[in-house]
Amino acid sequence: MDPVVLFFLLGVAARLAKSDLKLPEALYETLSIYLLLAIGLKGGVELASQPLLQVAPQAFGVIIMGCALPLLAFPILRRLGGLSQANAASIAGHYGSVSVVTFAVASAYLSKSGIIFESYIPLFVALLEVPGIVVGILLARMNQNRDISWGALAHEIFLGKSVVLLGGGLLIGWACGAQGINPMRGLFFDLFKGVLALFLLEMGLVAASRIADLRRAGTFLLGFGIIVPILFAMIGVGVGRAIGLSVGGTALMGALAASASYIAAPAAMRIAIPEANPTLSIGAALGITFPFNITLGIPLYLHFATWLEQVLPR
Amino acid sequence: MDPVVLFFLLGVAARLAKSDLKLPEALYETLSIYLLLAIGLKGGVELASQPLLQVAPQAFGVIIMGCALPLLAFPILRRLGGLSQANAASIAGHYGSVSVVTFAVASAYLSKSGIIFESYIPLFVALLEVPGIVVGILLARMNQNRDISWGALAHEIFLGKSVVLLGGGLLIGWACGAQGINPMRGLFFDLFKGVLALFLLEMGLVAASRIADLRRAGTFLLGFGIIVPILFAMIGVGVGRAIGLSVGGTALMGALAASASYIAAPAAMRIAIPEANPTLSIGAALGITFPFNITLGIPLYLHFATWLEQVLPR
Amino acid sequence: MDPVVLFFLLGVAARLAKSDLKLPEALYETLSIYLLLAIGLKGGVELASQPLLQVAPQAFGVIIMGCALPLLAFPILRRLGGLSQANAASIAGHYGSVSVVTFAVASAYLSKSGIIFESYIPLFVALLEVPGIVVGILLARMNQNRDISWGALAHEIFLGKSVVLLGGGLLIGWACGAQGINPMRGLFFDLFKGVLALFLLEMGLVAASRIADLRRAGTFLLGFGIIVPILFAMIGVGVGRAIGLSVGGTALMGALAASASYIAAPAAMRIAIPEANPTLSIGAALGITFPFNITLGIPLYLHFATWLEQVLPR
Amino acid sequence: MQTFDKKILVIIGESALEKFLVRDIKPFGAHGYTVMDVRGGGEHGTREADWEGNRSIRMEVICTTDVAERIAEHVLNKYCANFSVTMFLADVSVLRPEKF
Amino acid sequence: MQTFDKKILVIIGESALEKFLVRDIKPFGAHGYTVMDVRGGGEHGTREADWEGNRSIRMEVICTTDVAERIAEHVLNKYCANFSVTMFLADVSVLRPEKF
Amino acid sequence: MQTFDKKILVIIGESALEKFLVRDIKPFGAHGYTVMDVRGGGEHGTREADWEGNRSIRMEVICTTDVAERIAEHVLNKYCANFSVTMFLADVSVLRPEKF
Ligand SMILES: Nc1ncnc2c1ncn2[C@@H]1O[C@H](COP(=O)(O)O)[C@@H](O)[C@H]1O
Ligand SMILES: Nc1ncnc2c1ncn2[C@@H]1O[C@H](COP(=O)(O)O)[C@@H](O)[C@H]1O
Ligand SMILES: Nc1ncnc2c1ncn2[C@@H]1O[C@H](COP(=O)(O)O)[C@@H](O)[C@H]1O
Ligand code: NA
Ligand code: NA
Ligand code: NA
Repeated sequence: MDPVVLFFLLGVAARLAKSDLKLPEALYETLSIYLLLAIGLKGGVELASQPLLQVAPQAFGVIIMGCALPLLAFPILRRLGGLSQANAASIAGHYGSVSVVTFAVASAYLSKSGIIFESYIPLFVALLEVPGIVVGILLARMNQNRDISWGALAHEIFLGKSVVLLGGGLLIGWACGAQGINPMRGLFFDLFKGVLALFLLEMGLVAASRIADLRRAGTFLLGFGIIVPILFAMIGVGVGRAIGLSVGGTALMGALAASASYIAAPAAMRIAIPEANPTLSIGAALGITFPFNITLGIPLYLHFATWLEQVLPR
Repeated sequence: MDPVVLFFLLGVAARLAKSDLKLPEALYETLSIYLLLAIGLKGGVELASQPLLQVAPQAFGVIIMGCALPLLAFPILRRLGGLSQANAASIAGHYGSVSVVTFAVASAYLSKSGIIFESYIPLFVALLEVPGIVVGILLARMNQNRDISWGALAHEIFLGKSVVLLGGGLLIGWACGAQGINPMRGLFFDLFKGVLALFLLEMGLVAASRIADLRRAGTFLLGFGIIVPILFAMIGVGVGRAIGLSVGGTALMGALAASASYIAAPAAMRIAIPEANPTLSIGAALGITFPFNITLGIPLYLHFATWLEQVLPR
Repeated sequence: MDPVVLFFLLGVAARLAKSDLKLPEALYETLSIYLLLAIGLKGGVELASQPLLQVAPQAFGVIIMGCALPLLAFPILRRLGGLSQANAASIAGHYGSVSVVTFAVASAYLSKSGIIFESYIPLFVALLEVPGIVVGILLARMNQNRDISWGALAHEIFLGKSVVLLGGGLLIGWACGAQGINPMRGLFFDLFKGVLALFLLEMGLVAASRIADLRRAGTFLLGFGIIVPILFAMIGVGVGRAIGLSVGGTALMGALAASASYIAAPAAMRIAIPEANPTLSIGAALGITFPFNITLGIPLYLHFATWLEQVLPR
Repeated sequence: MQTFDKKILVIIGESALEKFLVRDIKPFGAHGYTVMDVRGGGEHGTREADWEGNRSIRMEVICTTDVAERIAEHVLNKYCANFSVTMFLADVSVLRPEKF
Repeated sequence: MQTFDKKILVIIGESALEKFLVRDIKPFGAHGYTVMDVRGGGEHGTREADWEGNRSIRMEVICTTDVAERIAEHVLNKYCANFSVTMFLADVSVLRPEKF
Repeated sequence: MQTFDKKILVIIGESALEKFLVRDIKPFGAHGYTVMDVRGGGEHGTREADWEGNRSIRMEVICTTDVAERIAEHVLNKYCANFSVTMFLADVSVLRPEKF
């Protein structure tokens, strides 16, 4: 298992054992700012050496997927889960969007396994953050005569911390290219894996408490938080293959589809769908899906990708 | 444009777009502590390999300049700006002192342009922080029978964060030399450029709000914040040349003269000249001069230096 | 003198001079989390390449020492110091446990002096944290009919920040081995020395204020805080030699025995022996012993080790 | 020393509300506000500030009884249904009545 | 607007007490609490929060007079002998009495 | 439970004032103080604590009415002309009157 995952488990164990271990708020904040910027920069640098015209159609396919996923999750949550429209829509939005850290762990896993992938995929991460959230909000507003102040919402969604940092990093990386960013490698690239480990330690502490919250919230979401990501991963793998990504890239698309946002979506949903109970969406996304993905999910999604490659060679 | 400047612009853009992006206070604090220490260490290490007797006269010239600049700024602020004695004196003090980060951006710009400079110049940065502030305070107290408690003031000025860290770093670097500091390169040297970028992101957020403050404060300072730095840069370039610095060093002297302090001076002035309105001094220093210097100013000051070299070869 | 120690002295000087310099709480917290994890990881990685069966008996000897030291300190504090049972027991516990940063400075000193040592000694650091504290608590409860809630205490002691991070780091490092940890070297190994320096700067600020506290608390502890560490160092050196460590390892055992805990012990003692006055234990541990050890103590303890090697060759 | 009676309204709630509260109070006649970061627990469970969604703030507004009550009512109606919010009012006295 | 009288109990003390206070207050009938990190000084010297052992917290509990007094007495007896603690009570009025 | 009436003086202002306030209050007879970092807005604009010059603190001092008023007057005269400061007083009751 990748060492970074062990840091996550250390955090979970410490929390479940009621350890006093607590990372300062400012550190959590700093680590997530760093990860968003670093991933953006890395992707931007790679993008700079890509013919945009080749990436554009892929990006388009990715966005389509981002819009479709919540539409699939919503009925499941509504019918099977019997959740209110607001809660179903909010959770659908979380799962329609993506988790940047899950992506980071997945890339680390692939690199460790010596599997190459399209290095500009962080672009897709940035593109996948927003559509799921927007669709989730629309689902919440569906057949309600209350109208939406799209201005305020767009602000919440596009100017949230994660979009600004990931997008900003992408732009700067793309504008400066590998050589321009080079003097910053020391901070943004060489430390990446270690910072990821530290952040996962914190995430372990956080996730462990979220599970506790969720237990009170009933068992449906426990199943949802594991089964739906697997289904979404299959879709993601299919899309990845359809847009012509390598096996590695296809696996990453699976991980992205399977992941649920815990930075951009919660912030936006709290404002856009206040009547939704955040304990449910966060409990599922952080308490169930995130741990499942970084431990068992990612290897599984790689299997999907390799399997697809075998049954359906190019 | 140097990538670090793009981080600054990202911060400005995020703030103007009213993004929620906000770096934790503790991170801002940490980054500035790091930058002050790292610049000090670097300068100290270089100083260790210099004959002090050769540097001493240069240092003397530099201090003279630090005392002269506020004396030039004061009448401009008083006469043309029609500012109160306290405000004029305080602003003069800010512009008499220097901005460590402007210096860092300038050195980065020179290195990027492949222009060498005297690597012990951080010593001059440390030396330039204090005199401008002291003269500014004297200007405020001029023809007032109220006497000054120099003890308390000296404490404020010499024991402030920036003087202690920059000076302390210089001493430690000088005492240990390159070899002694070597095991710390990883933190203090290899990460420098990246930390600078992160700090500039934060500075962008801060500067953008300062401009808003300043707009309320009238238009004179907008002009002052751009024209005076250019004039000061010419003086700085002249002094740099006079004390026999290389073209690169001369350009750095220009940037230092043009820069306005936003750490040491604001803290000291708030205590020493409380009747001065900090919105004005900070608005000009952070909102106008800092952005101007790191974007357009520094390249311009390098032109001054190269031009002087041509018209007046050694 | 090692540069990191100069950072400590800079902090002390800044504080004694009443400088405004203040590191953010979150930074202090972050640096100590980093150091505990990094030391643990480093030790774990080394441990992974050791035959555990050879280390086990050494570990056993180390634990015995950890239990013995407070039993020696207690009567000195009680008889000579005339301290209350609670205070004597608490202080004995602090000195029975160890200071992770003192260990880090000692290893840095040895590396700088080109003296090799058993690289898995961080294991002993982790093992030495707890026994001293437990014995200290028992000494406080001795001949008191009030019974101890060991459950709660065990929780305080074993789930405190430092044990969890140091132990967790050891486990992860041991589980992943050098190769697994390699991608994290950038953060956890390459930055170590610099982070240690930054932390010592903060420790200097803290220690300087502790001395002030202590001065009010009488002079006995001033002597205790220097003489007892020297005595303990001799014991530590003896134990180190007895369990067959190299000269370097023996010197480190001396430094560990001489060091007093200022993270694990204060937290545990405050809960377990609330009637003890923390000003005394912390004043001695942080205000006297820590500064003495990292400046004069460590070189002295190395002398002990080399001397022992000469008079008693293997 | 002459002092003047005012009210202090304290609003404790999710950090997400901060910018909205800052925006909302002015129109009711509040001249200022003070915010601090807090953690806590109540009917909606514990909010330990261990990640973004879990942070809380405490805002205090010194103003006239009338303004305080109108803000309180506004917050009650607009936010308390969907957000974790605790409010209370208390009597305070100030030296510069025109300031509040 | 109808308001209801309650008490606020404020406990300022060493951070080490936080988890014990959170645990202790519930049985006395407190429905919630708010905690913030503070620094300060008093009889036991200054606590500047410059390292672990030196941090302080400020907890406020809004509750009935009876609950407030019983918690205060408990804290006084259990912690004030050995820990740096400051407590005070004040009158507050709330809109939702059932909440406290 | 017997309680004793005291005053609490709350001073909200620029962080630069902290060390001066800590120094100034003792001579007036304050036995202690508590400080926390805050942000806020008022006549002098918003202070968002986004950099050094923009930080604010909130100090509370529990003491006798007399001491509170004398400190308040001192702060008003010495600092309010040039610094962003907000002050208010409130009634509190304590268990250990000798402490304040
Ligand atoms: N009785 C109380 N006393 C003090 N603070 C409270 C109380 N109840 C709730 N709070 C605070 O208000 C926040 C939201 O409360 P609630 O909506 O009851 O969960 C909690 O996280 C606490 O910070
Ligand atoms: N008179 C006071 N006013 C406000 N806060 C106080 C007062 N006295 C003590 N405190 C706070 O309570 C903590 C413990 O007080 P003490 O036990 O007196 O040292 C101090 O560190 C302060 O934060
Ligand atoms: N009406 C108010 N209620 C609460 N806090 C206030 C109020 N007015 C001002 N403040 C606080 O006091 C600081 C200085 O106030 P001012 O001098 O009015 O700008 C502000 O930054 C706020 O933190
Ligand atoms: Na997804
Ligand atoms: Na200047
Ligand atoms: Na020891």
